[in-house]
Amino acid sequence: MTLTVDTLTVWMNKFADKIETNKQYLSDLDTPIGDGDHGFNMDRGMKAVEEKLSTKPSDLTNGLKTIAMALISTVGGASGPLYGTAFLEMAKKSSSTDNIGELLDAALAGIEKRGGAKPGDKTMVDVWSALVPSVKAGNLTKDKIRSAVDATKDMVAKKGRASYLGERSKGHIDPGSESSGYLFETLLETEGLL
Amino acid sequence: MTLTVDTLTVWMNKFADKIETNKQYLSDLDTPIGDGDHGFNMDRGMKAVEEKLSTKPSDLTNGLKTIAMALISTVGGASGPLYGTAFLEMAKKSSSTDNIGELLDAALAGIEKRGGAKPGDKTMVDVWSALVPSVKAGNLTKDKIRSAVDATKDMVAKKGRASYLGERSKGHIDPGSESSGYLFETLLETEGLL
Amino acid sequence: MSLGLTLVSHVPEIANGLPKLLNQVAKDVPITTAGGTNDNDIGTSMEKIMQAFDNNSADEILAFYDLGSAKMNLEMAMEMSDKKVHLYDAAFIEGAYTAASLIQAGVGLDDVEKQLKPLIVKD
Amino acid sequence: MSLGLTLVSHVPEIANGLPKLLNQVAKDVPITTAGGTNDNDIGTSMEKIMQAFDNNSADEILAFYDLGSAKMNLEMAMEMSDKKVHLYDAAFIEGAYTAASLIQAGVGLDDVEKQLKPLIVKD
Ligand SMILES: Nc1ncnc2c1ncn2[C@@H]1O[C@H](COP(=O)(O)OP(=O)(O)O)[C@@H](O)[C@H]1O
Ligand SMILES: Nc1ncnc2c1ncn2[C@@H]1O[C@H](COP(=O)(O)OP(=O)(O)O)[C@@H](O)[C@H]1O
Ligand SMILES: [Mg+2]
Ligand SMILES: [Mg+2]
Ligand SMILES: [Mg+2]
Ligand SMILES: [Mg+2]
Repeated sequence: MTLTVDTLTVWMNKFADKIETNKQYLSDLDTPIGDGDHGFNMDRGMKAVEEKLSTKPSDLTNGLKTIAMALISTVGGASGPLYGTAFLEMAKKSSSTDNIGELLDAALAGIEKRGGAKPGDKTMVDVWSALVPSVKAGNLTKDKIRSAVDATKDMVAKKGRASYLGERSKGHIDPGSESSGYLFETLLETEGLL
Repeated sequence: MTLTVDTLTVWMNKFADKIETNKQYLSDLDTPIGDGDHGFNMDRGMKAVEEKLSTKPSDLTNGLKTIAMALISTVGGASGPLYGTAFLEMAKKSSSTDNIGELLDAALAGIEKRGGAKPGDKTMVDVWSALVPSVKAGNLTKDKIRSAVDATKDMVAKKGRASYLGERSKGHIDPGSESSGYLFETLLETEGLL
Repeated sequence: MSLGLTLVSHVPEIANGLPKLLNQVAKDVPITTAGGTNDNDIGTSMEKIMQAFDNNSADEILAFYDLGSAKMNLEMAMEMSDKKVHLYDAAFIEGAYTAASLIQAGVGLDDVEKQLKPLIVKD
Repeated sequence: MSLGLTLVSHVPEIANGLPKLLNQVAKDVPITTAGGTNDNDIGTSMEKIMQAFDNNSADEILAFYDLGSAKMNLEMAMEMSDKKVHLYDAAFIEGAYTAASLIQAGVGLDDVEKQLKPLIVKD
């Protein structure tokens, strides 16, 4: 349950790969209920993160801060400040703990503060708020991740671009929730982390 | 009390001259409570009107319509559709009457419909609604014109750009009221019309 | 019955720029614009608005504007045009974005108007 | 204490065009803008917003934005900047026009905020 510079780097590289593989799919999810760029945004952001992490950060706090700044500068869409704030809050929290559960708690609080979304609003908050407790309880699984992402499908969006569609936002998975699902999947796949 | 192609032309040329002489003053009136262009707008418009009327219109209706279209096309600011509608409504009305009072009644109704302003809203409607009855009663004077224009000074604007200033619009003469004052002054100065 | 947008701004750059934001979420919605005076100064032009109505391939047009004098030119253009045009006193960018998103999603005029209600901020 | 505006739009053209409308009625009000992403694509940039705060010569800044993600970048920039910035969820163009007119007329922050109230249309 300890995040180190090394596990952070492995995690981020896996996340970047998954984003790259699925960037078209993420953007397709963003097409009916958004502007069709979420995968391209995240891919641009995670390529910048990979590039930054190719020089080993001096410590965990700097690693997390570097990721945050890269995402904030390069993503472009709403997901930039949201993921960026998540990693920035983890960076702040990392001065007092390296426990992944506690770090993710801080990240989720940051996302909620930044975007003002609550669970049920059909945003990435739905996935984070469902899965952070599982990480802390030590029982995160692929199935739980899939259900958390899929649960956004029938929600009516209250935040972000999809909220302009009101009822019409129903029936589509939220793209930021899908990419957040990838973040938790790659967390699960990072050996020696959970 | 009869408007003809000839008196209309004399009237418009006098109005154009007065606007040209006072264009800087009108724009200065428009500076504290607007965007400082009313005199330049009206001057551009009335130059186009003069130019059009240099070819004698076939009849009163066509003359009025020509003036309307020239103002609509060239003024640029709010006063374009307002004066334009005034002359367009006079053109329509001129198929059944050439009485200046009745024509001005139609013009005023057009301005009110176009801009949605009522007397007291600190717009040209204040001057028109005060003076059209005097024209009809045959007792229009320079003094009445001056008072109608000056009465806008202490009003709070409810329409147009000045309305964004709320209470701060007080203490300034409305520029469109001043130019409307010129229209009535030159009407008075047009021999054989009233 | 197809729906389209006409956007009227005092500033040519705003009229040209706003469709870039809307096309991202509404690539199939016909959007035409009228920005600036006939001389491309700050202001609006009835002729440009008529042209924007004519150039719009939709059967019915939803029209949005920035400031009051644009509304007057819009209403004159509506009176002179054969097109069916609906004019909204909605927040300009926010209203146009909302309408574009909903039309793209296949929402009908009545429901679009319902969602524009809270965005009505001028008259 | 002087007041200025910072305008944040997803579209560079809108960010560049809006000051032309406002300068006409508020030629003494400092107005700075941030439009588009760092690559000048459609989107917003925290860095550009910080720059717009820095470039603004006023003591206090009133900030306006078009869509929600611009607000997030604005709030991040506010947290990282030393400038005193007030953020309004007002109709973008209408709110900025109202604020610019009032500041030019010497109206203070409290009264400007009162007049912005009816223009608050998003969150
Ligand atoms: N206010 C918000 N709070 C939480 N998440 C949000 C919010 N707004 C948007 N999102 C998330 O961001 C995702 C969209 O990201 P992206 O497409 O990159 O940004 P944009 O909508 O600016 O194009 C959404 O699917 C949603 O999960
Ligand atoms: N809604 C309205 N109804 C009547 N008159 C109006 C209205 N809006 C503006 N005006 C008149 O127009 C004048 C301003 O004209 P002008 O400066 O040429 O236009 P703009 O305000 O677009 O720059 C105002 O002084 C006022 O008399
Ligand atoms: Mg998107
Ligand atoms: Mg986007
Ligand atoms: Mg003016
Ligand atoms: Mg003007």
